[in-house]
Amino acid sequence: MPKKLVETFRVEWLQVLDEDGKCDEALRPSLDDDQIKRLFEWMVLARTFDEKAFKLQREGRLGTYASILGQEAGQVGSAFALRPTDWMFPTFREPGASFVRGLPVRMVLQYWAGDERGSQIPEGLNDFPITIPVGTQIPIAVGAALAAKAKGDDVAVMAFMGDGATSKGDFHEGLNFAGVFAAPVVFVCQNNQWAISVPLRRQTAAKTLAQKAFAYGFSGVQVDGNDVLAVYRAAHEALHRAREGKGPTLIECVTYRLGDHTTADDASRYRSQGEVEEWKKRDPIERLKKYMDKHGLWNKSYDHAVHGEAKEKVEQGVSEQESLPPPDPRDLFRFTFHELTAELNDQMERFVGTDGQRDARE
Amino acid sequence: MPKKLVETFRVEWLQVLDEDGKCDEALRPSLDDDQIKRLFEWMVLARTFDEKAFKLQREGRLGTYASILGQEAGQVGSAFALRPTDWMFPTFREPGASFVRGLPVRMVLQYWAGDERGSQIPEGLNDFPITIPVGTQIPIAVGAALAAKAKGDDVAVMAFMGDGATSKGDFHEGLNFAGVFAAPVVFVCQNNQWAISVPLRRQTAAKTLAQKAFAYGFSGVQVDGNDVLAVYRAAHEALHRAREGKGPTLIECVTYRLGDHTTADDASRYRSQGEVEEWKKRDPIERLKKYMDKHGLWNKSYDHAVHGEAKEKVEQGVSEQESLPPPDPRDLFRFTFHELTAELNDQMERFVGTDGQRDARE
Amino acid sequence: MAKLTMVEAINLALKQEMEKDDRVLILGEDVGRNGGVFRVTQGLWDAFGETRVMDTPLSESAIVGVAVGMAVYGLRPVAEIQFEGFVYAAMEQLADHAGRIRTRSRGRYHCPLVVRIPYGGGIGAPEHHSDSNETYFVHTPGLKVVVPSSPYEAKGLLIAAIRDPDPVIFMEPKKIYRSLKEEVPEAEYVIPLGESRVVLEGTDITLITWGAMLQPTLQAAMLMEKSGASAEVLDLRTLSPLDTNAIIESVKKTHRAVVVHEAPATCGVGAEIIARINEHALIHLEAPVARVTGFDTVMPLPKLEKYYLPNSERVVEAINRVIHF
Amino acid sequence: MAKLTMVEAINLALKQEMEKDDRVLILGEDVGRNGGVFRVTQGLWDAFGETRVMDTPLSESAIVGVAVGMAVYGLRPVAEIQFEGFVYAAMEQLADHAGRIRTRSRGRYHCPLVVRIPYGGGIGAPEHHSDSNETYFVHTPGLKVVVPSSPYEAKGLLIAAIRDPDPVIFMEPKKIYRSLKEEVPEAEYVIPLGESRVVLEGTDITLITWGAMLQPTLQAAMLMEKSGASAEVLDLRTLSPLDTNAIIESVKKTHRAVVVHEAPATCGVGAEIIARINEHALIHLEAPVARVTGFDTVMPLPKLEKYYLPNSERVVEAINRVIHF
Ligand SMILES: Cc1ncc(C[n+]2csc(CCOP(=O)(O)OP(=O)(O)O)c2C)c(N)n1
Ligand SMILES: Cc1ncc(C[n+]2csc(CCOP(=O)(O)OP(=O)(O)O)c2C)c(N)n1
Ligand SMILES: [Mg+2]
Ligand SMILES: [Mg+2]
Repeated sequence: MPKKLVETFRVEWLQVLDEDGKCDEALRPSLDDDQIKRLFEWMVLARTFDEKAFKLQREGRLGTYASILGQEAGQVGSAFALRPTDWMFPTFREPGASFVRGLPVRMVLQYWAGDERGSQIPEGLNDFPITIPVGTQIPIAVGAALAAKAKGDDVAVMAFMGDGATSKGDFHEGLNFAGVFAAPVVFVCQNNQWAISVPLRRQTAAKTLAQKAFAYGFSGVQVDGNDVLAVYRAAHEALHRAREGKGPTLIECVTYRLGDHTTADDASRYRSQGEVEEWKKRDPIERLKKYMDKHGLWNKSYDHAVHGEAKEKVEQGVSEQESLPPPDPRDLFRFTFHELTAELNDQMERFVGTDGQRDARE
Repeated sequence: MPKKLVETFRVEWLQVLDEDGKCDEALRPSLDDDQIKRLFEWMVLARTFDEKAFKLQREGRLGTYASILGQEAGQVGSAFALRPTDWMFPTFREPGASFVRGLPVRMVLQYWAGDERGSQIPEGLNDFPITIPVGTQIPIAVGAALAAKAKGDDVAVMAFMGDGATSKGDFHEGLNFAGVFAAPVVFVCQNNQWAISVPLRRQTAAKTLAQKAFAYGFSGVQVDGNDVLAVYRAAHEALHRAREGKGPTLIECVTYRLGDHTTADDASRYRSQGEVEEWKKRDPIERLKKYMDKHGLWNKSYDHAVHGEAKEKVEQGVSEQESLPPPDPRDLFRFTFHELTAELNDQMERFVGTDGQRDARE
Repeated sequence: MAKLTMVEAINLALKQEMEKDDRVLILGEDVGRNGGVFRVTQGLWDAFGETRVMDTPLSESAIVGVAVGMAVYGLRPVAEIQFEGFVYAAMEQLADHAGRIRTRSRGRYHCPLVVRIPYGGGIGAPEHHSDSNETYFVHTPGLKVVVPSSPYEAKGLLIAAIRDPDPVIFMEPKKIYRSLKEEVPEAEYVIPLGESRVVLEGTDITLITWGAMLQPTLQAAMLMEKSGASAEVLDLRTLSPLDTNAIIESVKKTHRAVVVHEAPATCGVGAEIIARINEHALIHLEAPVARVTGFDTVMPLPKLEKYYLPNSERVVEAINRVIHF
Repeated sequence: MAKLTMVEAINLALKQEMEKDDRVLILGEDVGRNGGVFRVTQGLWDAFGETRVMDTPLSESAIVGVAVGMAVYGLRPVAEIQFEGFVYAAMEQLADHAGRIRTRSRGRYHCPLVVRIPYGGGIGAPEHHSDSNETYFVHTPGLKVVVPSSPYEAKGLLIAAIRDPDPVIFMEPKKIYRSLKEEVPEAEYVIPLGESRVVLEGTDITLITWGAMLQPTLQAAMLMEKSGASAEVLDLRTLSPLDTNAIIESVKKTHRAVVVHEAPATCGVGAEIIARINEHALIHLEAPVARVTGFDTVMPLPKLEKYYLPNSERVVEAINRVIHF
């Protein structure tokens, strides 16, 4: 047959809670009441942290910081589906996910305060430090997944990325690699509509980001990224497939960056407040709250307690971070290689002979 | 609606001539008899050249050479659809396309004989020199297309690549760029099933390469790459869309590399002769010949004449190339920048003072 | 004449060249409506529209590759890499195509391309936003490398870079993007590539530097003056091609030299400068040429940044080492 | 003891390390069933299967990025980049991750990775198949760079590289892949990284080189001997870290030096060697250190290749220049 159909694809959209918190019971993931409360609590912590971090930066107590306001569900819902033994590769906009994993608030602040010790992930926590060069964590995550597979470990890997990252060669090479070797990895793309000032339509002519998965022979799904239950469901299913040896999945979380790109950015230069207001209505925390309220999982006093605890945790982290001794200048050299080379040792000693010393005296 | 379909895709397969040269008249491109003869003649030239180049390499008269045996239709059919004013970006396996464009046989040989002057494309011919680093010509071709668009030139660009190239980040970044800016470019992927010893299934888990276009928001079509009329039709339509401002197209030509990867390779190490024999049956020249025969466009004496002319053209090119004076060692330096820098001038003079001189004396 | 920052001076150069030559266009991430994350392209999107000031996808390799294609076709693209830490992805396009197309096509094609790269430390930026990676480009055949040290310099050098028929990597020191203002003529002027300048004349020692390091180097020279040593300060301006003659002439006069740069020492441009002094002026040296550079380590995050970057104390210390050798 | 080519010696080292440590695995283009385009991995796919000898898609950036992930997870990947001309695409993964993960995570993660790269000219290979780009790696913090100069050296150095807890760029000179055979012990032995070797003892001049350039350098030394000059020949083996002491000790003895390498001169490793001699042994120099290197041009195609590559005549000419300075 001269002109025949050789392949067809479908991209589906998944939503469990609508904007009024109405739940599609058929799609509701199997989470017990406590777990749903945890999701709520993690999202509140993420937002509480975000507000504080923003303030700290404005007060000059923190360096450049990338807000996660409005993206709490995509981070918490996906990370909540991971097991402690799994590995996670966050971008610079995933503190919410890192908290779920167990990274201390103190360390996230430490990193943004310009201290490498904030990336010294605690032993036992299988998370990669934040990656700044967009998309470059993707092939690394695939490598970790293939290593786990090669060693026969019952481990899945979750790699986060933004919509902008989908334009990077590393996204392509990493996902293609994962497809070819059926790597146990889940790609979570936080489509927050913007890459700094570049809108999604300038990032790709594709209608969805989920469809990019078909280029690599595995499936992609588009999820309401402000619906924590939908995100959890998609992540849970994808991780299950990964563990079953069924290969990778691309999850596109459709969400929105409510804040500026970072504290160094002014989004009013390139986008309308109207668009922002529209998205504010889709607040992921409000949505889950409505659902919990309907099901008697939420009330004012619980809400008050949750916010109180979150505030406490964050303040605790702030004072921990701010009471840390400054890093030792010698750390500049010490971790370049397993052992200091002769040349690095010379450089360190010459240096300690000048600035280092003087600074030590200060 | 919680779980809804947001996007669907279809990948089609195009064939005009079946393996017995039977033509689907509905799909037959509008080419007159002379044009069809040209297609045949160009394919014969390509094959004649290929056989000669292979021999020359074996006789030590040519460097490493990449055979195009079996891929003549994909090269000739696509390039034949171009206008002289269009731009073409070939890989190292497109001499057939370059001949159609008007590149002298002598220059193709010169390049493979290790002489940069073989890449000194004649003025008026808008072709980029052969690109060796796989896939890297793709963003460059897109840039040329965007430049043409910006200048309002009625120019389309054709970029060739292999199946292996689809794994490279440059393929992704280039096609995505082209999609976003609706560049007037046609991507012709010669899927010859192998990237040296790596089979297609190790290159991607996708069922077709054509479907990769959907990741970039434009369409892809899979074509019988051994059917010169199908290739021409697809290329002609895609170029038309490009000129109309309708953006890029990805054409996957399904074909087969009958020879070793290059004269430095031994394909028997990694693939079965049976597979090769299967594909030999799909010879693109034989197929067009059968069609032409049915329609009275081919007979023995014509065939004899065509092969005779091709042989002559190639022998002519060989003697031209072999009678060229060796390149001037100073050319090493002269073309690094518009003007020789002081440092390069020093290096050249010091050099001429030693080897250069001595060699000049030789 | 207006006092401008380097950001304003570069913006002015871009605006004027775009007005003068409609082959000039800009592409990069956030260079359009947002005017660039450093505001270098501010106002150009409004003035010239989105086909001449293109916001691109997040693809450094394609930004350079596409720009190469535009240049080969006949335009004069000015591509921006948002921060130097992200240019590594474009190395293949730079080394395999931008720097090669003229020579590999024996002059049939050439690549009048400018790649602007904000680079270097000193502003407490996040990780991967403070590298000094000029060596990668200086070592790559076919690329020119320019680093302005002030607003006035930036305008004249950028205009020269845009008009140059070959690819130019134009590295903009973030540290001095706004920290110093200078009189910059509205009128067009060109500072030819490949010519360094003597910023301070002196007789006892030659201080060789470029970009943001010119400031601490000048401070060190002033400090030395108090202690009676007269330093000549050379601003190289162009790292490829290097102005070897100027370096040699000055060293022949002073018999001593210190090179100051932010990049790691090993295989840094300082090493090349020392190698050329060795080749052309060894017998004139009274002491080893000293290097004051970044260390052979990863550029640290802000809390340790000040220890990594050369400062006037380290330059003074080196000068004393050389003078009292 | 068998006489092996470098290809065979590397193959043997890989085989033995894979037998000894099942964390060691190989990935790259055509390394599996085909045994590598140079046959370096021949037989390993049969011996260890396709999960330990992985034929990958054509993706240099991902080959290195995936290997970084494997190394961070706890394996010991040996990645192959088929030719040095295609490694530029992997620069971002090398500079931003392989060389940084230990320091940026303050030791929490490290990257025991080897990237094998056939490099250099001399075999009349096609375009982009003959570059010498070691400088890019030597200048990059956190990477070690090794270049063997013979079959024996290759086995001992590769075993050391595989066992090293940090990323090692292992550059294999194509020119001597098969052109010289040498006795290579079947038994395991390690040549520690960072230690150079004296190949020929001498008193009048120090010739510093590595990899394929050792041969023309030795020939030059022999030729000089006839004319009564005694040259000491140093094979650096490791370019990062550099064995500065050995270089300095030899130069202090001979007072003269020539550096020989294929890469372009500007910012090549030769420049760094001269800078270190300048820093530690200037007063011992009787003449400028000479460089015999590739030119600051694109590596040419085969017809001009012989003019680009240093040969014994050029080395002899440089030695005479230095000796009769
Ligand atoms: C390779 C690279 N290029 C450029 C940048 C500068 N930059 C930082 S974040 C960003 C936008 C990222 O957009 P997206 O991937 O959508 O993530 P988001 O910021 O929206 O979370 C850019 C361009 C970078 N960090 N890395
Ligand atoms: C970036 C890059 N990596 C590796 C190579 C070595 N190499 C040359 S051709 C080739 C296979 C290319 O396969 P494909 O794209 O399918 O083209 P084909 O050779 O089949 O025409 C490889 C790996 C290269 N030239 N460029
Ligand atoms: Mg985004
Ligand atoms: Mg192929």
